[in-house]
Amino acid sequence: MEYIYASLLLYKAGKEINEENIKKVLEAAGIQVDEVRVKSLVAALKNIDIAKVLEQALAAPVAAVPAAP
Amino acid sequence: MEYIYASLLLYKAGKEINEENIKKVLEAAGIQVDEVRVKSLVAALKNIDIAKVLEQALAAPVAAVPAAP
Amino acid sequence: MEYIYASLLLYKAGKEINEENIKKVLEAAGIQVDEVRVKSLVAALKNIDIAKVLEQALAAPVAAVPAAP
Amino acid sequence: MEYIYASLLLYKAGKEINEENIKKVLEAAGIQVDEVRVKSLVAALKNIDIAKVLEQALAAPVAAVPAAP
Amino acid sequence: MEYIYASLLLYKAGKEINEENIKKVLEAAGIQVDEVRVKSLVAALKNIDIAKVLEQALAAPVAAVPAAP
Amino acid sequence: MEYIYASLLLYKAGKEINEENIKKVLEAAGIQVDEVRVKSLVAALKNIDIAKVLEQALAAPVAAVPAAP
Amino acid sequence: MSATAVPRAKRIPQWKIEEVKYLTNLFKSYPVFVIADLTGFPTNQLQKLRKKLSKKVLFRVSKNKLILRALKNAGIDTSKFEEILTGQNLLMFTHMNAFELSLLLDKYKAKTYYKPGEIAQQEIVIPEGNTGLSPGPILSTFSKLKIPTRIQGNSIVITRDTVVAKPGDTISEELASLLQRLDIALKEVKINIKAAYDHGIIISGDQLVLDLEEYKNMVMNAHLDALKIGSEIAWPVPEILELSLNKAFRQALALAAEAGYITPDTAEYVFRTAVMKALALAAEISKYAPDLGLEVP
Repeated sequence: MEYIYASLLLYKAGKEINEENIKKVLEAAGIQVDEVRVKSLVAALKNIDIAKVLEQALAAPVAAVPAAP
Repeated sequence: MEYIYASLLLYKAGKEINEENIKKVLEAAGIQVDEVRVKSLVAALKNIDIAKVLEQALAAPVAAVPAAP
Repeated sequence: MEYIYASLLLYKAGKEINEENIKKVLEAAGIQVDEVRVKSLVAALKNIDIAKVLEQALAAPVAAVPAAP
Repeated sequence: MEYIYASLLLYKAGKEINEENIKKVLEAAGIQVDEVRVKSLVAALKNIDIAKVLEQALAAPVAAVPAAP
Repeated sequence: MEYIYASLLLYKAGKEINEENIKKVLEAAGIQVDEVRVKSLVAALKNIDIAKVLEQALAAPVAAVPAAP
Repeated sequence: MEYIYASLLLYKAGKEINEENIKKVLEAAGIQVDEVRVKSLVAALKNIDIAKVLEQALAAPVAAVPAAP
Repeated sequence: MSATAVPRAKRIPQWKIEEVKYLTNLFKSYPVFVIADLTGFPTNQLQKLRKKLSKKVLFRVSKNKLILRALKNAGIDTSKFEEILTGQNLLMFTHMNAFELSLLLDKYKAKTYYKPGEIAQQEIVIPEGNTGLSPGPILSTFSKLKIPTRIQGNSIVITRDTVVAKPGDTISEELASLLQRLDIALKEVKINIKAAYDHGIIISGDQLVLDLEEYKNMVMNAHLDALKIGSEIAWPVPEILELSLNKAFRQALALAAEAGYITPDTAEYVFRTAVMKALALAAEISKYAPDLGLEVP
């Protein structure tokens, strides 16, 4: 999940989700970075429109949020 | 949400979620950090059982099902 | 639950769910039969629409999750 | 389903789930037993931890959820 | 579940879910194959629209009302 | 998903989830294996308590609950 | 010796002999009977019940001593019956099993008027509408119970539904008389079974009470458990295999999400899971730090 959170962080920050940036974020969190995983993730994300995926994903998550107190 | 993603990243990495660590992660993502917000975030997280919240995150929508007719 | 399974077995086999049949099944499983339990089971099941309950079984588990976290 | 019911009958009664017992139970319910299926059932059940599986939730299809009460 | 995982693997790979293929996959995973189970599984799967079942497993996450806090 | 199914197959079979084993299973299903993806998946799964994930997968039907009335 | 050796007082009246004979025959010919407490059970309700169940149940009210005598004559061990055969009792003979009879009696619960001093079993509502009662002293009862009324023609009309008692309230004298005048019979009366005799087994009245909902749940849970086991072993029946496929697919997706394993077919699910978790945490955080202004939808 860490790699996904790192990607989402970059996405939200408006930065490019590339190997270098993901590594920077993960390392800042003290995570030992697995090059292969980063490569594989970035390659996979190249084929995916994150904005669209998030939009679709966000259509739902409303549900998951506990109601405000 | 960047602050949340940063917190989750630290949580998954098994690192302490403190001001310093959050700032490091956010900065690595090129995000300008608002000290007050980080403080407030860290203070709030002290009251929260993250593991439990994450577990329930997926269980939540189920609970929303209207009771059996 | 053995008694319930014996009944469901008879139900699926298209046999009458009566005391004699339930006893036969339970005894075949090497279970010492409690006459009063058999009697109460038979009476209760006569008043229940088993087909309907079985159908509801799949709809129920989701809705059955306790609502509050 | 009868074969599964018979197995759970034995399980709940604390009896061994073996070919002989399953056959006895099914026959007592007036069900004609398919030897090959019984063999295959017993073999399959040997590979799972019944208690643990029963603890889990059932993955019911979403469609089964009643749409409205 | 192994037999199901194997079937889904073939399904995803666009291969035919037949006895031979399932056996090959299971054996590659070091699993001793029960011929009868494979035969009956293949026969039963012929009656199932896997695509539809998988679709229902997730269905579109429509907005659900948040659970009570 | 094929790679995940292959991993689950190995997990259920009690075999080690390593590159070699995953490749064997995938190849048995006639799938051309992408080394980087396999490496990356194996690395990711090393950090995961699969038993727990599988359990939670069911406890929390991902799904997609019809909107409340 | 004179005939006075047999005291006249000990001679048993013929009707008692007949009754014992009749009862003995019933005890011998019916495999199941129950002894029920008739105390406080309205006679007219008993008549109704008897009529409704006439095809399945034979009713007999008799004297305890005669019942005991007949039980003995029928060869039934009376030791368990002696202490419950006090007061006024009703015998019901049937070929159903004792639990079935008990459930049947549950179905035909009679309703009667509340008496003063009794406890309300439910919320009592006096419905709006024309009562058909002529104005008179009863009007003060209405006002005492705060039931709004008006006069229309020559009768009292209640202007809106009025709750006059909540469950657990004690029924006042005024209310009891009003309910009777308005013909509102709400109190459930059920024949209280003291004991049942079923093929030689004696079952006490409280043992006879069955919770049908509980049985429904048991059937449902038994079936669910069977489906769980069936789907885990992929029992080759389409109904069960669909559950197996469902389970495998969900497990695979959950594993993909946890591993952050992105492919075109897992991406949406993986990201959704991550976002949902983040949102859940955000919602929780905003409870403690609303000033963060988190974008919780």
